[in-house]
Amino acid sequence: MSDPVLHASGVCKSFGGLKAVQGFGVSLQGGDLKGLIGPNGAGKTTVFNLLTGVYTPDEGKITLAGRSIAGIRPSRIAAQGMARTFQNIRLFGELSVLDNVKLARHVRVKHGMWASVLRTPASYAEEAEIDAKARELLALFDLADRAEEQGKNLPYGDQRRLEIARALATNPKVLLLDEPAAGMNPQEKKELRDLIRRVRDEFKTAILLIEHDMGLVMEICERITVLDYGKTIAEGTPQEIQANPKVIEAYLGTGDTGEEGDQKPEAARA
Amino acid sequence: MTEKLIQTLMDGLAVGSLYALIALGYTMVYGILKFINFAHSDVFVLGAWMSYTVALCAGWPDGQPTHMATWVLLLLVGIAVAGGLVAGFTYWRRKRIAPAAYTLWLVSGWGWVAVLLVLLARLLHQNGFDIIAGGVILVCSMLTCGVVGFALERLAYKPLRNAPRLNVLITAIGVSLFLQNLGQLDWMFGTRPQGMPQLLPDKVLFNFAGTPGANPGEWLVQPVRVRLLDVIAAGTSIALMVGLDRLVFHSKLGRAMRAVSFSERNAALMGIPVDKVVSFTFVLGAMLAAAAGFLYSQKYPGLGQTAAAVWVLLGLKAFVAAVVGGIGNIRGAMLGGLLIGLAEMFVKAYQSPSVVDIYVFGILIAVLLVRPGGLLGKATVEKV
Amino acid sequence: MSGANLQPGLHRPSTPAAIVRAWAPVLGCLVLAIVMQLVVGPLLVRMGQDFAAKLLLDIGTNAILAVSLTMVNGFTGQFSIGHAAFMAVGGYVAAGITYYGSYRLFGSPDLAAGMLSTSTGAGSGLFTKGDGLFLGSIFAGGLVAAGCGYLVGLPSLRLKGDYLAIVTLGFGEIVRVLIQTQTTDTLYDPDTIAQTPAWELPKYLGGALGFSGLPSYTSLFWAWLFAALTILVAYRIKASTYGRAFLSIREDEIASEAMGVDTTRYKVRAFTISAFFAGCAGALFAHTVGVQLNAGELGFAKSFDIIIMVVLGGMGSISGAFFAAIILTILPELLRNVAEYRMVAYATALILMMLVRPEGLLGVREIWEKRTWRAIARIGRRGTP
Amino acid sequence: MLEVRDLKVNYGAIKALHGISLRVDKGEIVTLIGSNGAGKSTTLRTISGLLRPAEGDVIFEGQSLRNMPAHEIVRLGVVQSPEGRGVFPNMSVEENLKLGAFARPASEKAQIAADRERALNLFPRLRERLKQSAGTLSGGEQQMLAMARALVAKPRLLLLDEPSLGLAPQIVQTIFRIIRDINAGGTTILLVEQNAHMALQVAHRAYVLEVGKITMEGVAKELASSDEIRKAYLGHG
Repeated sequence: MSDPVLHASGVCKSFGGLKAVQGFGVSLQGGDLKGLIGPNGAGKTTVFNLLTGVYTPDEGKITLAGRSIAGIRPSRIAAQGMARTFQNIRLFGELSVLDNVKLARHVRVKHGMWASVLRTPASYAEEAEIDAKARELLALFDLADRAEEQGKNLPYGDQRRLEIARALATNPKVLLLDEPAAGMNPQEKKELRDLIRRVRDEFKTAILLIEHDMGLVMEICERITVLDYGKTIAEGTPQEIQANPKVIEAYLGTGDTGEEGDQKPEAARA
Repeated sequence: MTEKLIQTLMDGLAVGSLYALIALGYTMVYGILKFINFAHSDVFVLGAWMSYTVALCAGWPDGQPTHMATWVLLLLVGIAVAGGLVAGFTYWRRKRIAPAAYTLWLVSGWGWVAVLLVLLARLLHQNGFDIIAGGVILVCSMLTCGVVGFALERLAYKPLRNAPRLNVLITAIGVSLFLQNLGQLDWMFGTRPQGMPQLLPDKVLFNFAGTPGANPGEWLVQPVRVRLLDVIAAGTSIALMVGLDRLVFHSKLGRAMRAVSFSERNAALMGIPVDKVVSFTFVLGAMLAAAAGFLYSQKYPGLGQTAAAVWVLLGLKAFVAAVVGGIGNIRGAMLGGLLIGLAEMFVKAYQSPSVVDIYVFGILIAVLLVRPGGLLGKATVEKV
Repeated sequence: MSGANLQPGLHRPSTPAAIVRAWAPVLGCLVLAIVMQLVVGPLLVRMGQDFAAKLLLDIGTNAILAVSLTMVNGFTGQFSIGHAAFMAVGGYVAAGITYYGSYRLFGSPDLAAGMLSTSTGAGSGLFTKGDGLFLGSIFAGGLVAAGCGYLVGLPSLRLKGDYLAIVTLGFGEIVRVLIQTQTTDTLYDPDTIAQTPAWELPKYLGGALGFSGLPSYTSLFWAWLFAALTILVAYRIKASTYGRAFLSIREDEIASEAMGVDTTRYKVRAFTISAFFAGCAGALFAHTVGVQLNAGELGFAKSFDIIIMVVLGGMGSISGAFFAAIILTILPELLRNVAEYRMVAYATALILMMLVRPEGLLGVREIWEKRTWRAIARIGRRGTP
Repeated sequence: MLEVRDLKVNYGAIKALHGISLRVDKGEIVTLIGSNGAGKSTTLRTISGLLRPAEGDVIFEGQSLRNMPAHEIVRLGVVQSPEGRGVFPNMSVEENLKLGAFARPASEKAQIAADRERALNLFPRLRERLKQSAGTLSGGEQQMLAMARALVAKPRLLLLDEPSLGLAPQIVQTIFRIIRDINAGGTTILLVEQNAHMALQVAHRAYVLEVGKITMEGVAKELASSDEIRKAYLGHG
């Protein structure tokens, strides 16, 4: 087996007294599609923030393509090949759809600012390349005809897709998607599912996905990690996860109020 | 040597307590709405000019009251009549009295109280109760600035409650420029600097330490002089601050203020009328600023025009005090105020009066870089 | 604005064509400045509108100030309220150089001057011997100001929004006081100046009384050359990948960082560039006819003036800032009769703008962009934006 | 007692609720369950006036709450214990409780004291910590405080938003037992929960919310044994 693109082990983070993430580990190879699920407040987004450098882990190792990235700033992690979307969409609202994607190419730009100001041939060449690449991505995401619109004026589903397109524009080795289906209707979700698969296949990107729509997660993820109270409580294929009593308990609760005479519900016993 | 040290210390505390009084207004508004009310220092200036106007109306020197005083009465009548019209109209159309009418009546009512206070001050002054009259003028100026604070919040800031902070900041700068330049108009206070009449008695209460010279009244080493005015000023500000502290930490209203400052949403769920609490905070801050303006104008009677750089700088320093103490933190504002006051006086006494500002702003930058939240404040981190 | 026809990135031009396209606008700036100097200026003077020529000069300086502040407040969304301090730094550095430099080189400060040295009227040519010195002093002023901008930008590593604004304000005040507390002497005796070592000369900058006796080098040519160049540079930054990086910081700093933009470095960079141009503007201002350089006048009141231009024009719009600079330079002259209401009106406009159209007249749009005109057409049709 | 009619709520461009209707009768515990992001909290916030509906209405005892500000809704007796507890961390437990009674007139002083006693009897742990600042309480204690604070407001309809969020299972049990006690004392409760089994145990009736729509409703006990619930949470499969 080849080396993993993203490898994390024993990652811990506390806020004050609260242990938000304890001993988290994950390993992704190019083309992997993994799910990260768990109830509200389980620490999923914190994991993303740790992986992308928004937070510095208290303990643990994170490597991206073999290089340690724990504790370096997010922009450098992004430059090394990690891209993400956000739970609450964070587009550049005033910028055009096209510019949103073009900005993401910035991290790959080689000419300096003075070259931009002097408009050297190199800067022309690179700007042309950025433009072409961005338009290509927009076409792939069905956003080409909205290229000139302002990001904030897009309908909600399109904003979610634009965020993914923008993340992809950085040429990531690893793509982290934070609840991409939130707020989408079933039709949009179906399209999103196909899109994520396509991205994985065409770009050979490793994808880690946080999602609450279990239907979606179970359908497209090869493996799933379940978090609860910051701890990994299960890891396995969708089938294994769905049958795992710990997972069911985490999601549906125990149903035990500690009072006699209460029948235990079906699911909790399964 | 010790004399100079103690004297500087006392001067610093006297000025510092005034800074603290102004800083409180900045901090309260920041604590609740998370924005810097740049116009606060202008309310402070307004407080000083208002005291001056009221004092002239009360017949202090035989000078001519500023133009402002003459049209205030007309305006009050106008507002009251307008309130009546609005009320009558809405009652006639919808069988209920519009909130606008209440607001107008409130403003007008407050104004009439102010007019009565002026008359009272005049009466007291004519009969020789100058100290009490000074107190009445203080109250009158505080009330008026309170109304101004109320109006500013309702008209300029409330519509921007959920706007980006930058917009609110710009609005605050706009309001500040508005007040400064409005005050300069001929029919307000005019562009000429004025001299504040002595409303509060001033004399040297007692001297201590120092080395007397050969003749009486002659000193080889200047003694520490305790002035009545300083005592009154510091006393008033400390009383107001203690009162505010009690209000905020030990009353129902104060609890509501703190609840709103933590979370408007959760406060509303407690049944707290958030808008009213916010308005009240503004009014309170404005009143404290007015008090500081009054006291300051007693200590330094030369009143510059309202847009004078001196005023703006004073306000800025109070603001620096609020930030240094930890903006949003009431006790921090008091600490910051005293700190800045002391720093200013020590630099003045031991180095040079002209470099005071370098130190004040230097402290600001240093504190912000080391503890971005201020001495008693907490730094906030944006959630991803 | 000469760069308006550039649509970068769409095609990759051949290398010679690219070089022409890269330098033609620069040439355009030069031509504009020459036209201002040799055609517009003399024409206005001949029509007896000396005053209008003077205004044109002020517009140039103010345009530089407004456009440069746009790079910080508009592009990156930081909020600087100490812009005038950079102007003061640039102005004093340049003034020191030309004043004492003229003495050292020519023996007196007022003999050498550019074409518009005689008021704003027509002169005889473009360059005289003082112009090289002047140009050097402008760059020196700009560079020193840029250094200060770098220093002021550094706190943006830790501070945001309001707090950063306060630091810029504090910095501005410190600069002002530092200049004002210098000795009030200005040396004017050629012999003394010749004998004073060069490193001691910066002590004598007039202090609180202001720096007087400066040569009036600033001509329409210089003012408009720098204004046009500032606009060109600002535009080229905005319309490049770096401009998008700046704007993304303003839009969402966290997302910007996650997309690989080193936000702190870019913020510092924005401050530095902006300060450079403000310094140049200060140098031009210092050498304008009828201006006495005084740090007291370059305090926060001046900073607020520039902010008003930026905010009214549009937060992030170069053309918006430019037009606001024009209007707000001319307006006070038109409003002479009601001068005392001018600032009241500005303040009211500022407040109303924030209540009704917080992004400013043009927002981030530029006047030459199609979408601006589409939006205007929409307003025309429906009466609402 | 409370009726929600065809409620639609948007956050900007996002449609959070696509028209939900539900009913709470006097004396009941009704629970609204569903996974994250289904719109449960949005529903509660709209009822308590923090959000304005785009369409639809909320009727409490015949009175429309649609355009009523949140603080007046509290005065009617619709009291919410917010998601994530929402205690005021810099204030003591005592002060937090006092805030709970903010909306009640001073004339009810004796009544307020009695309600406070009753709330403290339900949560004896709080009594030991009256002087402690709320921020130093454990998660479970904060939840207790939030509920006690809501009780001091003398609710006729108590809205509980995810009381089990982030709490250890044992504490969750205690909390739910107390919810039942509160209801036994005559307070009607609308309970929003992610912990479906727990919620279905204590509730009389339940609504299942999925992506802004109500997909199931019925008697809680019956829903508890249905497979649909599991599907709603863990996906089909």
